[in-house]
Amino acid sequence: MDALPEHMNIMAAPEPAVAESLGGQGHLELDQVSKSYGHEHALLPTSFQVRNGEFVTILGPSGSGKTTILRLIGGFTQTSSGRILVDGKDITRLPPNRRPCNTVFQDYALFPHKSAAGNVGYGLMVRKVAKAEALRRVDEALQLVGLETMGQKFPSQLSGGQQQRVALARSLVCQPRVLLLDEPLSALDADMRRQMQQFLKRVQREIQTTFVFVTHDQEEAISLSDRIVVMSKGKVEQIASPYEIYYRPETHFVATFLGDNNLMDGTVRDGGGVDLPIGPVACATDGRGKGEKVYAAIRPERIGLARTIEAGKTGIECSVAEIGFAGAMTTVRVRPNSMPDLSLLVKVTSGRWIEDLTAGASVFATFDPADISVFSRTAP
Amino acid sequence: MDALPEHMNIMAAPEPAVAESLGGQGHLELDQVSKSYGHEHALLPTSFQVRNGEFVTILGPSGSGKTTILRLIGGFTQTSSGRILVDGKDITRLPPNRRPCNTVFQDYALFPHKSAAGNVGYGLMVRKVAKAEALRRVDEALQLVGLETMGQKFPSQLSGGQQQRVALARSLVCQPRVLLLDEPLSALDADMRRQMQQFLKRVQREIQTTFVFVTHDQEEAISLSDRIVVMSKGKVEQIASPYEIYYRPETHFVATFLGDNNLMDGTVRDGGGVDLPIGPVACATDGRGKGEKVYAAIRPERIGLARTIEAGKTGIECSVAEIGFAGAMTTVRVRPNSMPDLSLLVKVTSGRWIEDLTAGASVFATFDPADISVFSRTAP
Amino acid sequence: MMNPVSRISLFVLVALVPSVFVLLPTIAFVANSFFAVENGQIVPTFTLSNYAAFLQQPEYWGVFVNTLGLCLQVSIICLVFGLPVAWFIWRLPERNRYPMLFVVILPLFMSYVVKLFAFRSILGLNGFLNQLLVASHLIDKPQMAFLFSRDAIVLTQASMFFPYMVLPIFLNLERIPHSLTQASSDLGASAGMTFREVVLPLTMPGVVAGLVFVFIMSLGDYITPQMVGGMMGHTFGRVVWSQFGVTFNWPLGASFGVVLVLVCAALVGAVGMTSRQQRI
Amino acid sequence: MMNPVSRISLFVLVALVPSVFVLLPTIAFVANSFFAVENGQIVPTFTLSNYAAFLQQPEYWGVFVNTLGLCLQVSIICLVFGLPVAWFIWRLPERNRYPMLFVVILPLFMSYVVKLFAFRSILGLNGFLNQLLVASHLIDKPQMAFLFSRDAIVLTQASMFFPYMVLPIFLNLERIPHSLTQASSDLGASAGMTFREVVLPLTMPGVVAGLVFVFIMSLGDYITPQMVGGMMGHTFGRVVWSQFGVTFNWPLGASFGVVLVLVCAALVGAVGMTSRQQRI
Repeated sequence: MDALPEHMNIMAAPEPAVAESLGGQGHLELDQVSKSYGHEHALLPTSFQVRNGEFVTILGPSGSGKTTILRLIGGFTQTSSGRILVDGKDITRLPPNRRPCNTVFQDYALFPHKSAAGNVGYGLMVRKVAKAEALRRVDEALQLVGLETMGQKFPSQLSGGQQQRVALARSLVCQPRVLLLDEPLSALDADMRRQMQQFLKRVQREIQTTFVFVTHDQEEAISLSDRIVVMSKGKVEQIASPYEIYYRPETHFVATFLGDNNLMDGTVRDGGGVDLPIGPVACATDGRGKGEKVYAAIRPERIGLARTIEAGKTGIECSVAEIGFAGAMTTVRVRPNSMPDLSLLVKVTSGRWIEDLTAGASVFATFDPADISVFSRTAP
Repeated sequence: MDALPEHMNIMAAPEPAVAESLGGQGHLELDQVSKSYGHEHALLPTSFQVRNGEFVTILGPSGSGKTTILRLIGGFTQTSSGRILVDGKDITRLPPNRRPCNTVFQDYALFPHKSAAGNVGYGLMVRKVAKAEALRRVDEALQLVGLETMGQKFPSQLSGGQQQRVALARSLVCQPRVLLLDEPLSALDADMRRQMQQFLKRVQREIQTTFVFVTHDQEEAISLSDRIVVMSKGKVEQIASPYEIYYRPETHFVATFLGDNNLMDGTVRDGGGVDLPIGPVACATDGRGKGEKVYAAIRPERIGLARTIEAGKTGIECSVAEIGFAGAMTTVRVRPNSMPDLSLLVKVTSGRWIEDLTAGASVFATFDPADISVFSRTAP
Repeated sequence: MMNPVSRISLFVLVALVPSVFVLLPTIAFVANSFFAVENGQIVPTFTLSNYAAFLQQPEYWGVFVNTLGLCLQVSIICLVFGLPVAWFIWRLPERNRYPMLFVVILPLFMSYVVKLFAFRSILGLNGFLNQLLVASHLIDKPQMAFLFSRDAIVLTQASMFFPYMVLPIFLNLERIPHSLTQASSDLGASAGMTFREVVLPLTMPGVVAGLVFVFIMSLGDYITPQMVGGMMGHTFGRVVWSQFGVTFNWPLGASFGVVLVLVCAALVGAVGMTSRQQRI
Repeated sequence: MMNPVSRISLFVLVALVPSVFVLLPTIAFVANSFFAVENGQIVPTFTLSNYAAFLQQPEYWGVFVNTLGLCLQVSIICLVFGLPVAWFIWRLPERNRYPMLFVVILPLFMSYVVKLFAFRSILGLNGFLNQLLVASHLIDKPQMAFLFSRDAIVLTQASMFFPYMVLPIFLNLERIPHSLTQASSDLGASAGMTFREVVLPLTMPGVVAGLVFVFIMSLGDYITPQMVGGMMGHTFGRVVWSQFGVTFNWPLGASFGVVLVLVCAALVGAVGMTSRQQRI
């Protein structure tokens, strides 16, 4: 049996023995850190903590300040205000070569005139680690990233994914308390990218080093992280687990930036629940007062479609406007018969009955009020 | 109500009146077309047809020959053998400027010294179209791509997505019989890319021009195309609808290249059905003879998980090895109790009961034998 | 990222070297142009008489304007031949492109004196040209006129500075993505149209750079006029030279030199301004 | 993409122009070096006697070797000062980088004669240096020795060719992504270590190009030795020159010129070979 597709073989788990000597679990704290260039604010005062061994992703579109945060932690840019602490020690004014963090750069930044082993051993050579120990640790690091036979190759002889792994090994061999990753997968094609995501996740789980990962790719953030920091325009929008970020957004930006969503304007009802265009819905309102203007969001996959409706359940009668096959899921756009100007996006696992659906067909859209998340319509 | 996320507004349908004067529905035929450089075969003899107004995607990893095909059709590379016909007319030896196709280049190839309108009007200027008519058609094309107010901007003043749309308008204004698109979305970030996919699909539906689209992105191919040509190593692996390519792969490459899949070695049984490691399964074998070595593939989302099993149904008792939240879907890796060395990948719409699942839990994996597709283990 | 001591010592080094190598000679030269000459001795007192001499004496003006014309002629000849050559090299298959470029810019690696005498051996009384023409009975006897004429200066300078035109244009062409010419062809343009509408406009910075290079080098050259120009070689470069080497009026020569440098700087500045306003 | 007629006419044009401008002078020159001189007249018969003269006469050899040493010295001085200057410019904030580079390479736009006389006005008997030293009572009376010495040649050539060293090194540095030096610092290296381990190895092509440029220009220069070298300025470039301008033995001068060109070509070739073997 060969249930794992062949191309996933690089995911083979590293030897546990190897993992122990690499990396460390640092605690990172940003305390009102900001950065401005003249009157332009690249980063508004921002505070958050990353726990020991946590995998935190900073997610945002370009220009949201996510890379600025990473460069401030790495020491390549000076803070305008605030403090950065690792394990309680203030590193705000230290130069990069004296910080207990290492960075995996977006372009890998491999030294083209050094072999893979030479690149990985660079941090040890600089620290004047004894040759025998350095050799052993370089070997260990190359083994961790599955390149034990590639040590003598030069970067130009390696594929994008291999270069990526050399860059990772080069940083980890320095045993950083915190590893910073600056969109490390953005230069890879879709297939290699998926492989490297799973590889990264596995490595992090093995060596338990604190990871701070920057990306603009929502799927990447969701599948890799313990927690996600969503950024927009130099400001933190929400910090939470992928599940909460996805299903319990707290701002309009978060609700629309991560994947598809259905968003409706609503007003909080007296005694709980929300008035929506499709009628009153008994969803949680987190103690919001009557009459407060809110957004109500429901994910397309949390809406069900049925040809007929079971007794005792309620559903909105709709007609199918558009059907799109998208691999594992099929997206269906439906319009409620009662308000044909509106459209709801629904995602259903591809299956036989949905494949028979055609545009114009009549269906019932059903949902559980508990799946509707509500957040304020005024910016916080 | 605001069911459409804000950032999808560019999908607004163009005026039908505009669409009529743009593009044409050409019929494209490749007849044993090949290309080799010395002894290296970039493309083995390949034949296929693209019907009038069809959206055909050529999908493959880099080096699979997909871009070679496009360059041969566009006339930027000379064929080594074979004929290319548009609407039955042999264009194999025509220079690019005399072919009834236009290309949207990967890097857009906008003229940096000309405005958006100047770029769009280039093909008309070259054809010495009267000024008034040229102006009207440029306006129409810009309107089609939603840039009617951007005509005076220069490419450097436009975003990636806008440049992309100018390139599209520039090609369409020449009314090509066939529009060739060479990975036009690969330079865009994930978000913009999703918008442009939907935009492209909508434009193609409006103007009904024949599209030949090259990409290495499986999701893009699946959601955009009427038919997909899957390429690997200069060879066509399969030509079929996205649904068939996804659920009825005919080669190992196709089965593993498009999204995740579960693949098993099997042997055809006497009287139909296949012997698999998990036991005999009564799936269709398309008249294959007894004892033939085959692969059996089943998509992760076609496997169901249940805590208990309904009477009369069969299921494989498994334990959960790993759970990963991935937004709309949750991936679960399970190991059959009877053969714990194997693992099956299962994808389930994120929902409450699956969220309570923990590693080590006991579940039943169920599937419909009709969802298993079988193909030969020897290369065709 | 660097300790203060090494930062300061580096700064001193870096401030010192350009001063010694670049600024000091320039200052000395400019200062000289404001000095006077009395009894054949340079007297370091401030005077504007050297510049006044340049402005007031028509013979200097005449030579100056004449020289500018000659430089312009050289530049244009270089452009007319250099642009197609650069374009042709650019269109070659990749593996032939740089070898061919190397052949064209090879003379850059040859000594000035070697090149000059190569031209004299072609144009001279017993040169190849005369021998060729006599042997083919096109002329009766060798002509002196090929050498020691204005045309000889133009021809020689154009040949010598030719690589300085080809190089910037070629490097500029190399920066034009091939997809642009392919797109032009794809949209229906012929090769000529593509050249006129796409290649040429995008090559303008290289063309301008080449023109400036050639013009400046032609303006500063005083050896070619002397070697192949004879009496006709009375260019401004030679006037400057004669102030130093013949009449030993250094301050006057220096003031002429400053004028030359200012013209060049104005040219470079003007070009820099216009190219910054362009979108390319 | 082009019709046959225009393709052929273009080819002719392109084949013709380099012939006239580049190949013809070169061929003429090389041919000359195989000719003989009889009674002060050049006789176009094939002879190797010019090359034999070079090989057999120790005085030519001595000057030749001496000149190579001088060129090497000039190249190394340029490197020692040029590398830190290029590095310093590269480390400047982006908005200051190109203005500073422009200041350093400004002398490239100045006429040769202007630069030479600037140096004479510094080093000469009444020059700035002497006046400065006398005024500060470091010496009693002006020294002639500053001018017309081997050191004067080296100093002047080093100053004049300095930009040719800075420019290729700087352009090479510009091609090093800043992420590489950041990565080095990130991995714990000090600024000095980063320079030694990352910047310097990656700049070698620029360093080599600069050395070759300066060496070749120094080798071909016959004017500087004449102007500031005096009797000591008996370099090989002047020997070549004197064959043309003084003794009028053109074939001998041409053969010397060919030797010069061959040395330069060998140098460029050798560098090209080694740099191709490198991975950078």
